[in-house]
Amino acid sequence: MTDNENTSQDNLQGELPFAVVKGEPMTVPPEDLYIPPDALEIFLDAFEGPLDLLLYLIKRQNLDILSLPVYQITQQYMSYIELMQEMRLELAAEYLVMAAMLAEIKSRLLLPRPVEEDEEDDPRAELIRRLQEYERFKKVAEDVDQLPRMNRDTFGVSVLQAEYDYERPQPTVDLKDVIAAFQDVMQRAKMFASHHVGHEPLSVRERMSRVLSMLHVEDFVEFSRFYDVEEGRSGVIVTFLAMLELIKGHVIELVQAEPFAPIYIKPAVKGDVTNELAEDEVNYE
Amino acid sequence: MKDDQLKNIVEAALMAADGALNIDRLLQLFELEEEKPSRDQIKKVLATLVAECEGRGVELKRIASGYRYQTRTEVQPWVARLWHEKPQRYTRALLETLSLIVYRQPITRGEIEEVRGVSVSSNTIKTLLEREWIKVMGHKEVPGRPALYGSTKKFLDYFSLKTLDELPSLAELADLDQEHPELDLGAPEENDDQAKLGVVTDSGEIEIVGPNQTRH
Amino acid sequence: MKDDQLKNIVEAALMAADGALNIDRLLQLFELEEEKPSRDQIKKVLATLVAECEGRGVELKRIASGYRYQTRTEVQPWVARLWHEKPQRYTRALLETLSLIVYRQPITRGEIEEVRGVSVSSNTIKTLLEREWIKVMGHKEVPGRPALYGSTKKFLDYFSLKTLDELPSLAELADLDQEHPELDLGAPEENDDQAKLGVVTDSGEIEIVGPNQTRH
Repeated sequence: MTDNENTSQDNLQGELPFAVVKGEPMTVPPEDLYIPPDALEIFLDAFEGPLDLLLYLIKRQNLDILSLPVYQITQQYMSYIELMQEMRLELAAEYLVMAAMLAEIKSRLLLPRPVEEDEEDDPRAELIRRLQEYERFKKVAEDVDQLPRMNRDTFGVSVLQAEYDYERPQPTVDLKDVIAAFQDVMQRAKMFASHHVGHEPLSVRERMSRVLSMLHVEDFVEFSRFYDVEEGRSGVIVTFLAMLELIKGHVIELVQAEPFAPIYIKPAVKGDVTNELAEDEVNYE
Repeated sequence: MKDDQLKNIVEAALMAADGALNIDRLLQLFELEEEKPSRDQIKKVLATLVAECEGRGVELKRIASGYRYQTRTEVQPWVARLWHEKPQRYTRALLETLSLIVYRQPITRGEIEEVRGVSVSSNTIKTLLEREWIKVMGHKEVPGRPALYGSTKKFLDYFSLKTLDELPSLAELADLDQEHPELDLGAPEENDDQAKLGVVTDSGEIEIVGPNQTRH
Repeated sequence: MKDDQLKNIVEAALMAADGALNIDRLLQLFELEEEKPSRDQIKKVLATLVAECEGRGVELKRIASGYRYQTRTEVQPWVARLWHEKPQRYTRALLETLSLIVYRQPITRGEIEEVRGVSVSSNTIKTLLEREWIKVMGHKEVPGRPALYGSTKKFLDYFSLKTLDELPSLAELADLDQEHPELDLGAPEENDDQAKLGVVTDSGEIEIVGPNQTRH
């Protein structure tokens, strides 16, 4: 890699914020080893791993990977590791392995070598190779991110058909497949043990939906209307349990104007949420 | 903004939109004051686009709710054959999402993602809503007021169920697993039919060829 | 069938279709023997339609699975305002993992971890599998039989690419031996990573060439 390429890459890196601290994009990484505790975690989050951190340390000194300055880099790297330990951050094993590798290289370079062993591999070579290899993919991943992407940079064209008298065939689904899918996802999530899903009868879930459906039609429904005495005791209990679940989940509310007045069920009060993203959208991002 | 650019934006928006767009909606695409066209400009552009469809397979039609591109009736017999073929199968992601909505209703998208460990695409939800197997039953009163999904009567009808109670419970599922090991679909990567290397041929089809040799 | 009519049918079908259509699929729209165009006729019509998009807001693009009308990237800022949902952003970990799978396929998770120096989370792989950008192409015959991952046609389609060849090129490895002869880097063929990328042969087929190497 030539020096020119090196400089232009550094410029590029300078323009992109590598972290956002309290809403402020940070384009320049902290210069010295002191990093405010709050920022450290974010700082480390900015790195994809020990190779990424090493690359950063090398680039910060405007050095070519090929002339890997093992002494300084090892020292810097160790300082970061120490700092992480001080902050009692959970150290990823990969960072420690890299520290050990750097220490080994350093010690081998320090030891005087007999002349006949001069032909032996430079201990830096393997590390340089890995750094180069990682850097290539780091770069190409950035390039791939820039490719025009469906639904981000370009959108599919969907022109309607002139007539609508056709019925579009829908895929058929076997109930067995739905059950199998559920079984599978639950097994994967290991929910059997931790969440006691098995103890929650399906009928309560269904009743929760039915209660909500009634509220969908009317916003304000009298408590007793949810109960059908003909269902017997167990049906009433199931409905009651469903209501309790919904109240617990802040989906519905009970309202009573005064003591002994009829109790009404209504959808829970809409809070002021205008400035917040929908929960599912946050997860989606 | 130049006329050409304005025309291209309006054309692309109308073609990409799911339904018709009216002039107000088109004006909303321009956020900066200085680039915002006048209604008359938009109307002029729409007239040009209508004229440009002359003699083509699609036309820009004005309907009650705005403007929309649609295929011309002349080409309909051929275009309709696009949908003659067999419907595709639903993805595993869709079936898992459906099953979670059925068994754990009412449930939010976030909760589904929590169990599945991956994000649920809007398309999956949309397909299920369109099929009317699920519906929005309400909203959870937490920040963002996410929609709560539940299953519908149509879902029960489709699978010939009278109530959800007829679905096997989790305990029964465990037994079912032992009795019918064929129901266990296993991890997706274990699927044998995927254990092949696909090769894209000239015609754009994927051909399955033998597994790639690897050197050790 | 007149050329104009054929062109209109193809245009309307491509615009009405949900995704891309290839030539075989387009040919299926013509049921009567006497009206069935030849492949060459279809190709000619497609070329005309591509040319007619010149300077417009949409383009007819050839991608891995066929031809697709899509909006031009130039109009993206305005067209994107049609939807409220923000496009999904992908993490660096996901993009780096995806790049390694695409450029070095077939590749195991262990091999990805070797290059990246950190473990690859199951979630990342799961997300990529679910998006159907990658798939399991086989298993490496080493202890544990780890899955070998490769990219799919859907991946190419999503990024509007026809073949893997159109991907941004991977930077060349600087030649350590030449610039630093004092670093004895061992066998030169270990540096030859270019052989990992799929290569398009004369016939237009993609072949994954070069066995997957592991370094120890």
